[in-house]
Amino acid sequence: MASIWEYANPKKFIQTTDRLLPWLSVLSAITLVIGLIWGFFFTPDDFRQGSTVKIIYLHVPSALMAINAWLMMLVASLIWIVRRHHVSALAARAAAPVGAVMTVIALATGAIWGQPMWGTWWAWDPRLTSFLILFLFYLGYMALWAAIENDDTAADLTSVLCLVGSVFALLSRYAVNFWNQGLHQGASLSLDKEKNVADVFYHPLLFCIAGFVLLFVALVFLRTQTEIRARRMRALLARERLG
Amino acid sequence: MMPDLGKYADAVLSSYAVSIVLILALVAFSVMRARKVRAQLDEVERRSRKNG
Amino acid sequence: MRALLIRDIRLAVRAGGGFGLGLAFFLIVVVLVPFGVGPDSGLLARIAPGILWLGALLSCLLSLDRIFALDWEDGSLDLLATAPLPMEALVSVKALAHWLTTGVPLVLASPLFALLLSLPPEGYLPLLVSLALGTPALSVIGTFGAALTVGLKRGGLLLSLLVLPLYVPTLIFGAEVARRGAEGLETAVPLAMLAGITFGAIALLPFASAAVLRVNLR
Amino acid sequence: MRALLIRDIRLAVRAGGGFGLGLAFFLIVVVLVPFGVGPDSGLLARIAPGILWLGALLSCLLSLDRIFALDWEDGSLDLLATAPLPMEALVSVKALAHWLTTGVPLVLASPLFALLLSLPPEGYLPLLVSLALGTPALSVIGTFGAALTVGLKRGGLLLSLLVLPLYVPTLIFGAEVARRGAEGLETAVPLAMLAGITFGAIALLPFASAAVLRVNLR
Amino acid sequence: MELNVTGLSVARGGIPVLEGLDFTLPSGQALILRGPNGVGKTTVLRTIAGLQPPLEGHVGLEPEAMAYAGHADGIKSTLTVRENLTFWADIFGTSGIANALDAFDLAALADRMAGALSAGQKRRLGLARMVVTGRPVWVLDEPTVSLDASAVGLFAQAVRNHLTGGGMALMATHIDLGLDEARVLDVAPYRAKAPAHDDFDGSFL
Amino acid sequence: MELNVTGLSVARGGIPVLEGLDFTLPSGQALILRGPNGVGKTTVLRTIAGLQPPLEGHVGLEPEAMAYAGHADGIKSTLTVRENLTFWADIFGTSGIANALDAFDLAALADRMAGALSAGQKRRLGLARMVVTGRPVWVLDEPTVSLDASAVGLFAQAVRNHLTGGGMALMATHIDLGLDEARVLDVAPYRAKAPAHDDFDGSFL
Ligand code: HEM
Ligand SMILES: Nc1ncnc2c1ncn2[C@@H]1O[C@H](COP(=O)(O)OP(=O)(O)OP(=O)(O)O)[C@@H](O)[C@H]1O
Ligand SMILES: Nc1ncnc2c1ncn2[C@@H]1O[C@H](COP(=O)(O)OP(=O)(O)OP(=O)(O)O)[C@@H](O)[C@H]1O
Ligand SMILES: [Mg+2]
Ligand SMILES: [Mg+2]
Repeated sequence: MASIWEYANPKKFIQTTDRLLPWLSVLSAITLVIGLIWGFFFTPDDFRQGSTVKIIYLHVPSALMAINAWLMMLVASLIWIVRRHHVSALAARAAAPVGAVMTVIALATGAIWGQPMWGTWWAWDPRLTSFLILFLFYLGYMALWAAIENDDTAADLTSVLCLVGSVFALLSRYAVNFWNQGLHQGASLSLDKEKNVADVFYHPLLFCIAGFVLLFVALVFLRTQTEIRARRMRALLARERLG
Repeated sequence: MMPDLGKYADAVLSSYAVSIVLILALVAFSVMRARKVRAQLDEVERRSRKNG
Repeated sequence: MRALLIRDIRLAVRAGGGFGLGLAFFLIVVVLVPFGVGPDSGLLARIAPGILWLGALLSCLLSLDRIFALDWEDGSLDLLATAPLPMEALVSVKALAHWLTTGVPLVLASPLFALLLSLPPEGYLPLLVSLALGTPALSVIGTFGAALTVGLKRGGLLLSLLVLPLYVPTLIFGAEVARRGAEGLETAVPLAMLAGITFGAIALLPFASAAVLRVNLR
Repeated sequence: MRALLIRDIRLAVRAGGGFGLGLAFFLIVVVLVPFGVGPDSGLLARIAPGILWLGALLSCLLSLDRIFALDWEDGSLDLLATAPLPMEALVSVKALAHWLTTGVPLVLASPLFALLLSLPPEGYLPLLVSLALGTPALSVIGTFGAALTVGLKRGGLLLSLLVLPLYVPTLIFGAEVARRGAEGLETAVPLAMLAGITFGAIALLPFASAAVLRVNLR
Repeated sequence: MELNVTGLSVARGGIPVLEGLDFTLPSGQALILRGPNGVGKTTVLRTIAGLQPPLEGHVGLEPEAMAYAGHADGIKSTLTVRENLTFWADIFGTSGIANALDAFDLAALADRMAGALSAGQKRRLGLARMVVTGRPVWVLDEPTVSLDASAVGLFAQAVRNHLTGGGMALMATHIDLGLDEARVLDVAPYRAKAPAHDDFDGSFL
Repeated sequence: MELNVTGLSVARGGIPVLEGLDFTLPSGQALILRGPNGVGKTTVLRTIAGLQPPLEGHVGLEPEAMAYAGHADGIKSTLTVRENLTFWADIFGTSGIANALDAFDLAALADRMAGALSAGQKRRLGLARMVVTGRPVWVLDEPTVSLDASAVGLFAQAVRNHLTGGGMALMATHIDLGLDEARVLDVAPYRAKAPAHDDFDGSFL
């Protein structure tokens, strides 16, 4: 087995992902459909929250992916800074919009959920708030990518922003917690304490989470390919100028 | 077949609608851009192979 | 004139998305307010209309210096001054471009931000109307300020200083409309005043701006 | 380094009074708030600490793009980069100069503005302390943002978009201190946090800023 | 049509720099202003182009007849060369930038961002703008700065075409423009004398 | 001490412009780069001055030995001439701006705001900065732009003094610098050829 850094070569990366992509997309589609249909049609209502629990099948996975996408960008940025593999920088760039959309979904579903549960669309609950902040970080990150034309410069700057941003995102999380004690559920997927979501809700939820993860990976592969091609195209066009 | 969602029907349905629309939009956009860039790149490749 | 308009909008968009940024700034101001004054949604609801108007005003303010400064620095303004289009047309087009790239997005996005500040439902329409009616005034007045401070290196701060007082009437009536609407009161009077201010500004200020600009260019 | 500091301050003062303007902007924001949210002084008193902190933050924000943009445009930054002083020193001096020309005046003037928003008497000291402790962080973080956006023509808006989220923790704890103080509550914890953030930022961020600046200059 | 400048005195920053400048520039001719640094060439050109008021005397033609190109030549670095030129063509209501482009052979660079041009290429773009203005009088301040020999040739050719088309050209420079037929006027003799000390006629000098 | 440039390739905006540049500049000598507009002189100078990384090859001396003066010469228009120079003197830890001032006879203008200088006067100020840096290698991009004859003379004299002091000067220009003893290098032959088509490696060719 050769080192994984081989896949940092654009050509190799595109070849490999080209082979993987079909399977990934089909798989993610299937799991998503199963999870959502199961969750939507074949789960009982919660005694307290009524039918709104069904929202959890979109809300939690998207929320998780919103966070994980940022983590993935963080790792990719580190790789770029340390090993200067263009692919990882481009992967970070490709992941950002996906993460942003996930954040929006978590926010939207949450807001819709809040209406019946808390009687309000939006409350400055710590978790909600920190998600809003996360969304702002996504916005800034993408804006910076968009604003700089030299690709390597953009990669360097955005990765530093990603590092610093992560630190401040954590800070904000604590700050927000300190600032306002919220009404939001605590994390129940955490392994340390026994889960507070009954299995009937739990199993389809796992499917949905798996589906979202697969979807994320597939999208990132696809979009990274696109970024690579776009960049090669820019290079070729530039080359034509030398003629 | 359609489960009875009780008084929360609109909440549940709208959240499903919103999420699915967003996801589909993201996927559609990514795929379309992928197609476009691929085509453009092939075009450029041909050109630049033709003349040096 | 159309050429100028198109070029200005194009420049705004090219320069790292002129559109999006104004919005983002608005969003961020709105988000920061609760951090400042605390999460109590009742309190937020009460100050929501005012804060939203302030946010719109500030994010409009932040993009004012773009209106002339860039053209001044690279000499375009000198050339435009000798070009065959009246100074009044020039400043009007500039103001229009600014409104299209800043004001309109703000208006369209405001309901979303109102949500964050838990504005009562009956407040949305008045808010939208007042912003739609008020932002053109902000752009026109801002253009006047920009014309005043053209040529002062990084006049940005001075600019905001000169403009903000001029914004006061617009802000008062605009926020009044929004606030009364949120409390379900009668809004006809402030609305009329707001409309008056806007149309007055659009009708008269361009002449002032043009005059000032002429002075600044020689 | 002293030379750079002196020159930056001198430039700030010459360029239409860097000092005054930040203050004036602060003042105007504070003045506009009552127009926005209405004159009820009970309400104002409640939101005063938050608004004061926001005003300080915004008027600090507005002067961020001066930090590097001017030196970039006229090529000084290139020359400073090859000059015999480490990039870290450069950015630190820049941040210091910015704080001296913006932060310090804000702190000193804040009690005056607190008066306008009828802040309860016991709130003054905490407000002063929190601002004095918090504004350096604002300058340092802002310098990082400025280094990120150097060379982007009129990066101003993008700059604020990038910086504001970074300001959130500082704002929360700062405003918390001020608010609690105004309500006569215990302020030790948030104060400690604020101090932590400030010193952390001062200690670490200059390296990030220097790295980013190096990238932007090549 | 000709440009009559009579008794022109110009000031810069409130200080008179040149006095009593007289010359006429008939159509189809070019005039080159020369003089040491800081004597006031740029000021004269800006005054004639109507960018600042004269202290005394007057300029024969309206600013509407002039096209001015100075040290900063109004180029947007985020627009392509073509977009830049097209914009000015639209503003001045002239049609077609094609001949402007190949007059300074910018055709190859037409779709390049103006920010991505070298010093000389930028300069050529700035000069190409003169062609699209379609104005009879070109007022050029140090037009050939950082142009190479061949580009200077292009410039001279462009000016000649403009002159044969009945245009006029007024230029300030320190270096050779390749326009040997052009008349040269040294402005040094017109240096403003320090005004007499005792005339307190409101002008505070 | 001498400047050895070996196999230097430079790129601008991601595109290689010049390749395989080799030259040595012994102390006490001056080298003038020539070449048509857009060939890459500015890029080379910026690379040698350490303002951008080379694509390949390397430059003998550290950036700490160089002083660069380009098209934008870092002048603050709201500071006086003296303040501008003093600032740079302090930054570079040299003492005294007096000789810099009269090397480009700016003494008369010393207390004028730099913004109130004519094009040539500004340029002279920019060049005077070179003197105060006290760096051995001067890297000058089109130094005599908009200087009049006498000012060019001053410049040549200043460079000669620098050389006799064991310094070096590397310059790019299109016009005469009045330095006939300087070696001239035409960079046109080093134009970069389009790179091989198929290396789809990390650097995307
Ligand atoms: C805009 C509003 C909201 C946002 C941004 C939001 C965000 C989040 C986040 C980040 C998680 C964590 C996922 C995890 O770590 O497990 C989560 C989980 C959850 N949220 Fe929300 N939420 C919002 C509103 C709501 C509302 C209104 C409800 C229902 C009352 C709700 C119920 C839940 C539940 C039940 C979980 C799963 C708890 C767990 O197992 O972790 N959320 N949400
Ligand atoms: N803003 C200003 N305020 C005061 N004096 C100024 C100002 N700008 C220029 N001057 C002075 O006015 C005189 C004329 O300047 P001008 O630019 O016209 O000279 P010039 O002939 O163009 O010189 P150059 O050949 O160097 O371009 C100069 O002595 C200059 O110092
Ligand atoms: N930002 C950029 N992006 C892409 N290409 C650029 C950029 N800046 C310059 N170029 C190109 O790089 C080449 C070299 O530019 P450079 O400024 O080094 O030329 P030069 O020899 O200095 O020309 P001049 O004599 O006109 O100053 C030019 O063809 C120019 O078009
Ligand atoms: Mg001049
Ligand atoms: Mg050059």
